[in-house]
Amino acid sequence: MVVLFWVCAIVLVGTAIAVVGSRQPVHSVVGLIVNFSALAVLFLTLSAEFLAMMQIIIYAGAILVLFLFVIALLTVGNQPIETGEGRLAHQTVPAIAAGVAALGLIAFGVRTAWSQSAASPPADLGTVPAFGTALLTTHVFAFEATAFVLLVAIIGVVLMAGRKEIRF
Amino acid sequence: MMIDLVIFLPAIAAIALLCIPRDAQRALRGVALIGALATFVLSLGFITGGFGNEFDQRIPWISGTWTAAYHVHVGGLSVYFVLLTTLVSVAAIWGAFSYSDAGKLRGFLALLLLFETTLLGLFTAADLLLFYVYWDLMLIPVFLLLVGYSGSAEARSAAWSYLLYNGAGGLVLLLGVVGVVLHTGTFEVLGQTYSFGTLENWLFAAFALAFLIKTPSFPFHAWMPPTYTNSPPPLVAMVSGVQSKAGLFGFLVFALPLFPVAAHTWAPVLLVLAVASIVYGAFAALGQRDMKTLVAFSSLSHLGLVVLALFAFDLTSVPGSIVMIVSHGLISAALFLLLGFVEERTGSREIGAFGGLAAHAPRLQALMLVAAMAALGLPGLSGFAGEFLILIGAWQTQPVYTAISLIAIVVASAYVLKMFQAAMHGPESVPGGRTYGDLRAREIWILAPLIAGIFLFGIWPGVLLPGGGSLTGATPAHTVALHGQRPHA
Amino acid sequence: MPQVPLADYLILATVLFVIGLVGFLVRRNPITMLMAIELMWNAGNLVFAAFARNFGDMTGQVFVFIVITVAAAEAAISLAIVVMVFRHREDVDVDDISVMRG
Amino acid sequence: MDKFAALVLVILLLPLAGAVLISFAGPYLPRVAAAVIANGTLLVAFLMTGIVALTGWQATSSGQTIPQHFAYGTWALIPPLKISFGLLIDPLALTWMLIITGVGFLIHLYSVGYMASDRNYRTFFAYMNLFVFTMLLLVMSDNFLWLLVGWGGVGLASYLLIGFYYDRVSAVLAARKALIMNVIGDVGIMIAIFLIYAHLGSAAYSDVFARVASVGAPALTAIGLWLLLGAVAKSAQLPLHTWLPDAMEGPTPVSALIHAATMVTAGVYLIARCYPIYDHAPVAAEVVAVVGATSALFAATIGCVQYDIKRVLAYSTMSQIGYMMFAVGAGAYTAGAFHFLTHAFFKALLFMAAGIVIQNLGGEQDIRKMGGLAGKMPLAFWTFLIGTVAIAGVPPFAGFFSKDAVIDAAIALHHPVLGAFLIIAAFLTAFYMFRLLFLTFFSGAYRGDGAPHDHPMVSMNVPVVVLAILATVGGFLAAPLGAALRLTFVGALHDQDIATINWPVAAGAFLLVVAGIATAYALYQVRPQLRESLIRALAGPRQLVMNAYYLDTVYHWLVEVPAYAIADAAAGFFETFIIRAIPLAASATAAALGGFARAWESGQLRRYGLTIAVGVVLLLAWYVITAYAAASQGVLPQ
Repeated sequence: MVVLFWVCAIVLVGTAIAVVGSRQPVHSVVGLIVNFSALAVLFLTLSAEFLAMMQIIIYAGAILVLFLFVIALLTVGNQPIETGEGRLAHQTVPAIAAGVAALGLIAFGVRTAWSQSAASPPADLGTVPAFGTALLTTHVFAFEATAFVLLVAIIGVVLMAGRKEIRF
Repeated sequence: MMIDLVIFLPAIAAIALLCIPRDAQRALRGVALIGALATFVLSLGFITGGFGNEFDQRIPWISGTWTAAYHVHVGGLSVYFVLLTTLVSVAAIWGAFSYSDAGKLRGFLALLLLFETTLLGLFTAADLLLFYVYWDLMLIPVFLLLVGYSGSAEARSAAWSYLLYNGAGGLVLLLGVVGVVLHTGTFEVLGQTYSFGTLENWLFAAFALAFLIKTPSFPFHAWMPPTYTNSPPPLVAMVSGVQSKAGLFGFLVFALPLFPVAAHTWAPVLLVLAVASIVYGAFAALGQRDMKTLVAFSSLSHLGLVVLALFAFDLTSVPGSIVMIVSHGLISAALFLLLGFVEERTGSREIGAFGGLAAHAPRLQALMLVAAMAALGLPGLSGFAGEFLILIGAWQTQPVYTAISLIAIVVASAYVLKMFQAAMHGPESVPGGRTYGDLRAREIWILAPLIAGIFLFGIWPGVLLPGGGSLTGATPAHTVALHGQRPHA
Repeated sequence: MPQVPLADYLILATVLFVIGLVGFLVRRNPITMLMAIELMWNAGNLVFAAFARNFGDMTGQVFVFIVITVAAAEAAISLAIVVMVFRHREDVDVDDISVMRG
Repeated sequence: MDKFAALVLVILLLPLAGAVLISFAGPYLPRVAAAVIANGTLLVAFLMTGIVALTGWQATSSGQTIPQHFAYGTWALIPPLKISFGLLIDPLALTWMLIITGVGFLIHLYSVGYMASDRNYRTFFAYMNLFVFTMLLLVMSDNFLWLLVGWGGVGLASYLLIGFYYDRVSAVLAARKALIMNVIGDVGIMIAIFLIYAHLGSAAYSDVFARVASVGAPALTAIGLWLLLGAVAKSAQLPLHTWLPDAMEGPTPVSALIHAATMVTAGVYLIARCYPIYDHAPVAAEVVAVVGATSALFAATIGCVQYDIKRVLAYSTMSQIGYMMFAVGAGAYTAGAFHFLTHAFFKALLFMAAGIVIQNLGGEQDIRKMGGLAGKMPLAFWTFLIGTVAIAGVPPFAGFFSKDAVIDAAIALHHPVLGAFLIIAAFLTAFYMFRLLFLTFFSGAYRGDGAPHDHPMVSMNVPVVVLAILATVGGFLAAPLGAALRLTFVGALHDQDIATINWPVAAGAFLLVVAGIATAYALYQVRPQLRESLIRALAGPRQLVMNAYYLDTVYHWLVEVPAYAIADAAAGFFETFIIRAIPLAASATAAALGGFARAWESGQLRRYGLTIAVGVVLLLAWYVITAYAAASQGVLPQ
């Protein structure tokens, strides 16, 4: 189990860096697929079977395909997007500094406050029946609200993509 | 009820003005003047039984964690300020009749009346919240009058400097008020004593800064010369004659009684500022070429004397400052109105641009002479009475500062004569060879009460202080402040 | 079966989040930036799942599910916007898009 | 208020009533009426003063005591300060009152003719009456405050009358100078009052003088010196005398009344009035004596070389007041008052006679353009001659007795050096006065341009003749005056009998006077060539003295120029760059902050992202630190 965690962790960090650092968006997408898959494995180690499935199906299956479509659509002329210095060239250093600072602070906080793990979880944690029961009883309102969000998103996308030209 | 009527009568008159058509000049003038006169006459009711009457009215306003009330009070000190306001307002509003742009007369008069209401509200407020509300409300009519009714770019710029500088002072005051209320739980602090602990020094500093800006005192007077110089004469008569007393009123009624210990702690600083105002104001006045600016700086000098009086903490100088406050109100209102009359006749107020008006305007010369000599501190006129009572008192506790202040009296004689003689004496000359007349009957009547007051309070200042100065010690807190020469000894 | 400590999951999630954050801040390609955002979503999800296991409570997992849904909606809309901006400007450098008017 | 108190108050208020009436009636009042009111009020006031004086004289000589002090009301009562309004009518006050109303009336009468053609005729009388009122207030007050009110009031009246011809720039400037220098004196008196109140707890003469003995000499010396500042400013003594010659810009009656007979002697009155203070402050008294004697000599030298008839008289006034100042400083208060009395007669006489000359010459004041007028204006000549011999100190004219009393005092009270100053000044006085007389009325033929004419006017001639008589016989008032003033100066350090003449001293002084007259006669009548060669030989010193030792220039550079430089710096540089810098700094800070915020809010998505990130980091840091701090105290549960 511990070995599995560390393997996944290395894969996750490595692919994440690849996603962020790659010049070609397509490479990023590939990295992201591996990243998501490794995350699904981690979900399994956390007894979240249903989530692991959802991770693969929705993220890797739906969202990343969407990304691929857009990349395909946009890179018709094949010119790279990031040419030359950006307008905020000297933002890199503060950004990394902020990231490192955040990392350090959280790690410190976590080490201090969550150094011990709780007892073993119940056996049925994360199984599909348990998940379904929780989702459709206790959290049914959140579930319905999510449905509404998705509806709005659909309408929005249709509206925006449906017109040739939009002033905004 | 009586107090409310006095406070709001000018506002009612202002609203009535807005219901009259803009071009009904006679009606406009009549309503405005009657409003101001009626307010003055009503306010005389406060002294029908002599000074020392108390009028009080209280309506609960806010209750809860902090309580506030619509609490107005006339008596003790405020009666001087109320009467000064109503008297100077009559002169100012009557003086405004000669405002040149007939189409704008209605707004001009209405704003002057509203200004009077805010001043009266301020001087009657017995609740700190009410006091603060009027303190900032006061800025609006003056700002609008400067922006809309003076017509020059300098006046608009002066309006902004007036608004921003005094607004900043208001914010500092707000901080102080909030600090007080967090501590006391009520805005009705008048007549109470509290112990603020170490906070007291900061609270007093906030109040004092706001009051020094309003007075103004050196070195916070940057807004004053442009404001006074560019205001129409009736407005500057009210601003200099009355509004400049708001800060001094705040010291006397709120800051000193609330923070007697801090007042003594800060006294060295305030004394230095006072003496700096007195001497610097006098020299700066001597260096002016514009007569209005000259009188403005003389105000700086004279009101510095009042601050000196307050923070000398002498049993004579503090009550004596009342004489100075009333006297300065009358003198500066009269001088600014007179300079307005001069400017109407000559089209200029520049020293050296005209002269010798005495030849054809002997009455103008005579009234100007009285006002100028009072400003110079000629014994027998009210300016001297105020100066003398302040200085003889202040000398007992602060002889060095008082001695330095005396330099200003000599310089005052130089700048007053510089202005008076430039206007009235020398060979007669008026720009463009204009013809001009002597003062008209209306103009004389406008000035008559002011001049009469200058004489009366000069010959007999005791009439203002019938209780032998005990009036100013009317509240226990005042007694603390005054007798607190050794507050914790 | 030895348990992986909670703290390790949390720190892993933080590392992922920070990588996503830095990526968002230093990259100018909107698509890459969106992918960085996805990384941050996932880091959050990992935290939820870890705590769910730690407390033995399903709420965390349900929340992850909802986050995935919202992330999907977000991705869809964001990509639609990117497409539109590209159509409009023929150029999708984020730094060049600094006004809200078209 | 009893009858006597009312009477005294009426004396004070009558001139004021006249002034107010004339001012308010303005042009509706006929010119004659204005003159009648002004003269009438003064005449009545004089007669009433005379009644008061005679009543007092009779009462005292029959051994009774009569009230001298009258209280009317409170000026201001702010415990512990209490200042009242009351009058003190003692022989000292009465001496001045009689001169003010009596000589004042004569000069008013003279003015009826002298000012007849002036367009501001009414204003003139209003001002003159105002002056008499304030001067009476000054000498009648029973406390220092009202003395100061009168003191300031005479300053104002003097200002108004010096600047009476207000369209003349020189008159305007002279008036300004006079008032400013007088205000310096006012400030001196104010400081003295503050010190008196601080040390003696009152401003009323009776309280103050009763408590003098209980106060140490240093405090009294300070009080005495500050009072002296007021006195030298008002009485045109060194070093604040420079306004007096310029004050001759005023009409001649003004010069006679204010700048010779009455106002300028207010300083003498003040010091005589405060004799208990000076008796207990020998240093201050010595300073007074030095100032007086030095001024007497200083002014006399300048008087020898002036050519303006009124300026010569002005310097002679300063010189004569120097005698009085010396006398009161030395402790010979009675002698000082006596010299004031006779001086009022002969100096008013000289000015009025000179006024006749000036008017008859159409306004000419330069004695180089006069000469040979003795036959053309006999009345002016004879009266001027009487005045001249009186001031020079020729017996039996008034000046001889009073000046002798002062010089006697110098010797009796052991002031050898100052006494020498006075004796030299006496010689110079005789010289310059006869020089003036010769140049004006003799020394060959008339040198002016116009035709001298003599218009005898009754209103001008009568007062001149009356004063000529007084200047002749005034010296014989010594005995009654000395007796009366003894009642005022009770317990004074030195008791002096002014009626007794110290003949050896008098004879010596008279010899010097004769020498002075002889010198003038020699230089201006007999040997003009000698005069010319003398002028050439002494050209340098003469230039110095003619310009009054350049004191005006010194003051200009030492006081006026720096004061205006400070004023200009304050009004210009300081106001612009320091005072206005405060709000400008505030607004610049606000603008800078706004500019920074605007630059930061660039619309760049990533900039916003970074802002959020930094914010998050800061919040995190705050949270972690506080939580850690709490946890380390065991508050936060695991």
